[in-house]
Amino acid sequence: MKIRFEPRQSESRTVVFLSPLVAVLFTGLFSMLIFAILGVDPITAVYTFFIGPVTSIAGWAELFVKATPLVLIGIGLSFGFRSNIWNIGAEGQLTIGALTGGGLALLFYNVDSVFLLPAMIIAGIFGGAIWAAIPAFLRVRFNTNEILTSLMLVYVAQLILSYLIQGPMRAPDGYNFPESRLFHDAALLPTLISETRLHAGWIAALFFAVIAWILWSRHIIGFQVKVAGDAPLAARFSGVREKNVTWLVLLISGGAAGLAGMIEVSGPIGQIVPIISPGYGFTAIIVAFLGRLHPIGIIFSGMLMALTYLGGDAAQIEMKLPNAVTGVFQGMLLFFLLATDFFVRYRIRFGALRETPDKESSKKGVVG
Amino acid sequence: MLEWVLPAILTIITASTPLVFAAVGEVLVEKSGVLNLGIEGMMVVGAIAAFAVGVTFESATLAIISGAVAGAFLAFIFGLLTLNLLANQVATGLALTIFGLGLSSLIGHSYVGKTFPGLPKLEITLLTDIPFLGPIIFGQDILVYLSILSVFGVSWFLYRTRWGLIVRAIGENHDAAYSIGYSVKFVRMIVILIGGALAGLGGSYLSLAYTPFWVENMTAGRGWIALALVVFASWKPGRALLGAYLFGGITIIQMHAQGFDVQIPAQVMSSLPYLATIFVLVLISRDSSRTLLNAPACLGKNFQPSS
Amino acid sequence: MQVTRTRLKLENITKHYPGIIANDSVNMSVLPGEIHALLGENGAGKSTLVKFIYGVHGADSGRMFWEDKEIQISNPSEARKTGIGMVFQHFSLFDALTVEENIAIGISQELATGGLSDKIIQVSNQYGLPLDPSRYVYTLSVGERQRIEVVRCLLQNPRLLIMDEPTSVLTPQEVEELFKTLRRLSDEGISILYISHKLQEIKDLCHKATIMRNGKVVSECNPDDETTRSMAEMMMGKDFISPERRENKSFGSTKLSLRNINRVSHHQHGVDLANIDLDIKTGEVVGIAGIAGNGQTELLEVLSGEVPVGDEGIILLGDREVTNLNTNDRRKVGMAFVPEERLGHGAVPNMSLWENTVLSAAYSMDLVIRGFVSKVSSIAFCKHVIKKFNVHTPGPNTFASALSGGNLQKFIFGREILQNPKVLIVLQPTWGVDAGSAARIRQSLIDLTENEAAVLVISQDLEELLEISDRIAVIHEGKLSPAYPVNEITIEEIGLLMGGVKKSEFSIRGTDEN
Amino acid sequence: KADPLKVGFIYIGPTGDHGWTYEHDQGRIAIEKSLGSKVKTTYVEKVPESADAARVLTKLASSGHKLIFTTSFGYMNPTLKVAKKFPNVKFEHATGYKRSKNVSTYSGRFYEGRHVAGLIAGKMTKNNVIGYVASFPIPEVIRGINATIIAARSVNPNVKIKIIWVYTWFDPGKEADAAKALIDQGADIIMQHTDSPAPMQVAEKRGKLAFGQASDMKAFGPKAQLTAIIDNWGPYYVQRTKDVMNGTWKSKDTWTGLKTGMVTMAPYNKSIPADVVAIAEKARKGIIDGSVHPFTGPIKNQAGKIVVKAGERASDGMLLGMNFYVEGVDSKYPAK
Ligand SMILES: Nc1ncnc2c1ncn2[C@@H]1O[C@H](COP(=O)(O)OP(=O)(O)OP(=O)(O)O)[C@@H](O)[C@H]1O
Ligand SMILES: Nc1ncnc2c1ncn2[C@@H]1O[C@H](COP(=O)(O)OP(=O)(O)OP(=O)(O)O)[C@@H](O)[C@H]1O
Ligand SMILES: [Mg+2]
Ligand SMILES: [Mg+2]
Repeated sequence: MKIRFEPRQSESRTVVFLSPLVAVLFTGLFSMLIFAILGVDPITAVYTFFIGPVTSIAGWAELFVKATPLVLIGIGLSFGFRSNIWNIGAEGQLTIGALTGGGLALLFYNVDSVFLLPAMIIAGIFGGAIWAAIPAFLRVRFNTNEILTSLMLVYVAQLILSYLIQGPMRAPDGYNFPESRLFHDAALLPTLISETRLHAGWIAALFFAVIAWILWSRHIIGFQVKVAGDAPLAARFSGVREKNVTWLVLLISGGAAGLAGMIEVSGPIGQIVPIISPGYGFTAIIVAFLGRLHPIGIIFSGMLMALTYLGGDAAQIEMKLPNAVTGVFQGMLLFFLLATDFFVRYRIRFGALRETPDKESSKKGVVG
Repeated sequence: MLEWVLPAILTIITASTPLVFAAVGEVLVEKSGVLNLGIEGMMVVGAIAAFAVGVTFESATLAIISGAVAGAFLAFIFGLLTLNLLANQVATGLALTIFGLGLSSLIGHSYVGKTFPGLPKLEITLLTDIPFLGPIIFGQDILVYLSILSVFGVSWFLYRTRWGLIVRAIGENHDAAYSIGYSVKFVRMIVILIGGALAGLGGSYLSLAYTPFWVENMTAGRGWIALALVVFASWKPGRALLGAYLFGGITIIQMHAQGFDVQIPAQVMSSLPYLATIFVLVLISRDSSRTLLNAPACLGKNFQPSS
Repeated sequence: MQVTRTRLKLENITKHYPGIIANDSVNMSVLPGEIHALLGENGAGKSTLVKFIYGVHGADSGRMFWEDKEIQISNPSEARKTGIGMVFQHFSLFDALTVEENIAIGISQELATGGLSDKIIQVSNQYGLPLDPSRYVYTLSVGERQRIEVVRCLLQNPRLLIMDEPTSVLTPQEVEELFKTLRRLSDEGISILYISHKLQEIKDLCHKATIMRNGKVVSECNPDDETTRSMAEMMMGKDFISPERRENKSFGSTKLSLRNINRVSHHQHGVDLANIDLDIKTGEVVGIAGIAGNGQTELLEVLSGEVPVGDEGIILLGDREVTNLNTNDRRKVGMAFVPEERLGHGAVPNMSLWENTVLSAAYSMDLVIRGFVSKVSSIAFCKHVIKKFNVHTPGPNTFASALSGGNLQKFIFGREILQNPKVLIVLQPTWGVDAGSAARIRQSLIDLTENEAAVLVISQDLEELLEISDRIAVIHEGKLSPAYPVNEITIEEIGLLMGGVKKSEFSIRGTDEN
Repeated sequence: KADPLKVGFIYIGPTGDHGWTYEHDQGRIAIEKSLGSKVKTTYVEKVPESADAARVLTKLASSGHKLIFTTSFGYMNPTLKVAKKFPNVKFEHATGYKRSKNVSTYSGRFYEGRHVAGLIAGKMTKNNVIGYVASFPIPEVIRGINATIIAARSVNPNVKIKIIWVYTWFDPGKEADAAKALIDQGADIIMQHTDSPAPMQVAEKRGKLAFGQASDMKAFGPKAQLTAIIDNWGPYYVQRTKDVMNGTWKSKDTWTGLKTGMVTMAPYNKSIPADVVAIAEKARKGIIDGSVHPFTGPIKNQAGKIVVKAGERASDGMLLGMNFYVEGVDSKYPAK
């Protein structure tokens, strides 16, 4: 029997939802194999990894805390990726956003005002956007590849953070250790569920997802960005200037990353520290693609990604597995997710094609 | 004053060699229209494989081969996913990096603290003694020569052979190449494997020669730099070599400047390689026609033959 | 001509695509030295059939005979070895490679090595297809590009040459050159399988025609014995209606004026526009003829507002200056445009048809309200277009890329015309579009002028221009000639203008100024 | 039989870094060795000093761990935050300065080791140039540099120190490059305050001398390693675990060095002449019995201003927050 793959005429809804489950299932099976080889009880291991972390409210709260920056940045990046603008420097934009947002908290250290937090949010978005504006400017003005510039600026941003945290931003009473003062309450994001760390940042992420979803599904801006990515000439034809799209998507993704940075420092961290993000800017790229560049998809892929980190903690604590296993595990999960994606767009057919009668062919009219 | 110049050049060569391997491999891969962001993963797996085999069998040759094979193995996963299952190349590459870092530290656990004697240097009496140029040209280890050879090899392959032409054509317009009768998948797979092997060699150089021991994460972001160098080089192997040496050069020179106590904040010095890369790139890309000509038109696009 | 053996014979070739039978038990044979036309509407299955012959893809069933022996060709390089060469409908060329490289990659290795560039020069001169082997393809005109494909085939000494719509992108002169080459090849005993939508050409060139409809061969004929109309009717299976023009039209006031348009092209090897002046009146169709690459693309871009008009240039819509309006604002005041590239410029391939209506009709048809796209209105408008312009498609949700070229062009025309523009500017309206659809498109342009609109048609197809235009101008190297009423200029004269000779010099042609 | 005491660790790096984290993990293993089935230890490695730290700590605390070691400075505030929520769990934070009822702090006086090393370096250098591969300009690292140069100049007034900041704790390649650059500029002794054995290896290969950092790096430089400043957490970890078992655990600050063995010196290389060993040993013993203090006045800063008066010793407060170079360091102070 012949096996063939056939493109689907439209994305299959069922498979869209089914494919992640299948991927998780496959990862589960493969991991069990690996666990068995490592001499660990596979069932417990898989439970520990995937279920254990979210068996309590606190667990869910932690999941959301971890997912917040991933979702925010992921959605921001999806704007660029849809329009073929490759911002891979979200990590740097996050860092600068944390510095500008958090810097405000330090600048107005003694101010106890309800306006401080909103001002920090704006400053964070602004900071990230500024940092993304550099690749945008270079691309628009000099046609410089934004992949490279945004990536290089990550390293520069981290050095700026390093400089500031060892100089101007350093806590005055902190024995010159490289960290800032702890933010006052007015500069901290409100907690959503007491006794957990779940903060308002998650709401911001969800809110951003809704905005993005509206933009994508109904708004002309989303439409234009998509057109610019799919067919640049057609975009021009519809009155869209490529430069404007470049600016728009880089500022959006930079702003989102900046907001994520600000949220990290004013939420779970509560001060500026030398390491604000363990690579959220990079991980979010995968999150964006796993979520198929769709806001709702990104919420789920962000949560799934977060779950693997929580599962990784649990595996180390409860099963004494080294952290390396988490990496392998994450890698496999991603591979399977990407692989099963195939079946969203293609169906497997066995045997030869069946013919579908064509309406026209029944008409008569042979001449000659 | 100048007595440090020669050693500095030697250091630049070592610092740049892993980048040369990885970047030139990626040039080849990207020329075929495939964007593999998983260099870091392939490098680090290459590093551990080479080191593990080197330590276990005490053979540099075996070690180098294993490094290349391991890189190619990871690349194979990438090829399978992106070529056959049409998975998104960007996401797959990033996943490859995560996977590679995890896998290498899993394998590497029992090799922490072990040492490897390093690679023998090619010493040719008389020749190596030529002042200045002698040690630079003749005193290197086999992988350094191999890295330079790989640049010329890839360059020759791409621009002087029929298969190279086919690779470039596929990167330029895979549909046309397919309709003329070339197997896009097959050619890309081969190229991806070679690119992986080269990244693996870059990793091997780290764990066998640069710093001959194994520690987790020892690639420390070099895969990303290599990736940037490809764009920097506007997809030309020779320029990738130049870029790698330039980047390595600025890194080393800023260290020397620190040593000489140039009165500039160290953070500024450390950011020089990155800023310089951006600066040079801006200069290059102002001439957009050349960049466009060299950039493979199908880069990052998956190929699905009609029917 | 040898007639004892067939060069190629197909028996019951059947090929399915999901949801469609592209080739349905096709039988046909081609004799040595025969120029054999393959006719059919867009989507009839012509390309599918020849791609099968060339080994690009297999068939589901059927047999193929080469010089009376059954053969199987599993890939193009086998086809080339057998003696089959093919020029694709969509060129299989690589922009960033040189002519020589492009040729080397499409021929066998033995041929490609050793003095290939000499061989190219030799063969190309021999057949009157001059080529510079070291040029990059992206610097070449469409005609030159096609020469590469032809030379690529000829280098292999093929015994069967397949040409899929080779002339749809060529100028009349280039077509004439090509025909000379093809006749010569035919005289040398080479068979040619020739696909075209230009029925007159087929009459001029071909010895035999096989006509396909919906994947089936519906008839065979000798083009000499047929009229273009009769062949069109065989293709369509129904009456062919050619566009009708009102005679003695009266024109209104000036609707569109271009004054002193100068514009440096931002395309890599584009042509700069120089001092272009033109007036078009209400009710008038003005045609601009010209060899591709003489500034047509640049002109459309300037008119549509995709790139700004250069210094001093003025564009007037009636009395209103629109020079500084952007594309959408120009649409708002009543202009509409059809670019030459359908997929990727006039339409987004991976978007549904209804989304594609938003592309240009967003504001004029109120498809976007306060920044939000109204799906309901868009679908309604899309359905209207599909119905009014007889677009063959399952519905508004189909991707633009799933439409055949002719259908997509009808869709794009419908979308623009149904916005009731006061001025419509179109570039190459019927490239690769089958005779029936082309007629319908031309008719729609003429109809538009009856609704008080002005139409500017920029085309390489002189017959088309003569058929629908009231006045014709010629663009050459970015300069526009005056527009002459159609009845005051001949095809030959237009041809000379296209070659850069000024009309005042027609009488002293011999001095050979250009 | 009582349930075993669960002791948790969070590490900044992988246990296989052969540096900082590796030594903490040795401490953990020491607990297991010495207390056997009475304890169960757990570790989570590669925990970033970001929002993740508090999560992992909470997870450890809520899964029955009664004593938790948080082994990097960046865990300070997360430790305090989590400790507040788990009053019954004891926390031990390394290298910080904030304590609470259930949070102790501890750190090694590594500068004491630097002092010994500095003396050896001053004596052993032929070019009078010490090369220093430095990570980040934080007090801990500055203190090490200052201790080294003060000691070295006390035995060799001509000695100079060259510093290269690599802005990473861990990038073997970069560390090696820095070491090479230093050697190329005339350094014949390499000191490092980064975690990988790369600089040691470079020194070995180039026939230069070096000091191991955090752990004994003899394997990477059998000839080069003069001695190493070893972080020896085992005894402290075992003691604190016992304290918890006995109910005698109290929050306190521990900052000790050679005296308690939290800092130890690796065996001196045989190549060191006896007189130099004698100087080193004298200093080491002096530090242990309190007669020697590495920061004894007069100490001037780079501007030549006295910061510690003659005969006085620098206060712990000054040491803890040290943010200036002493006289003898020619480089410009990096931060600011
Ligand atoms: N790769 C493909 N996958 C699915 N359907 C296809 C594919 N190629 C062609 N078809 C369908 O097969 C039919 C025949 O297409 P074909 O390209 O042979 O037409 P054609 O006669 O060459 O048309 P045109 O005149 O427009 O070039 C069409 O309905 C088309 O939609
Ligand atoms: N992969 C595919 N899947 C579905 N349909 C396809 C595919 N490839 C081509 N087709 C369809 O095949 C038909 C003919 O394709 P082809 O490329 O031969 O000519 P075309 O560009 O559509 O027509 P024209 O030459 O008239 O402009 C079109 O309907 C096209 O949409
Ligand atoms: Mg066709
Ligand atoms: Mg066609």
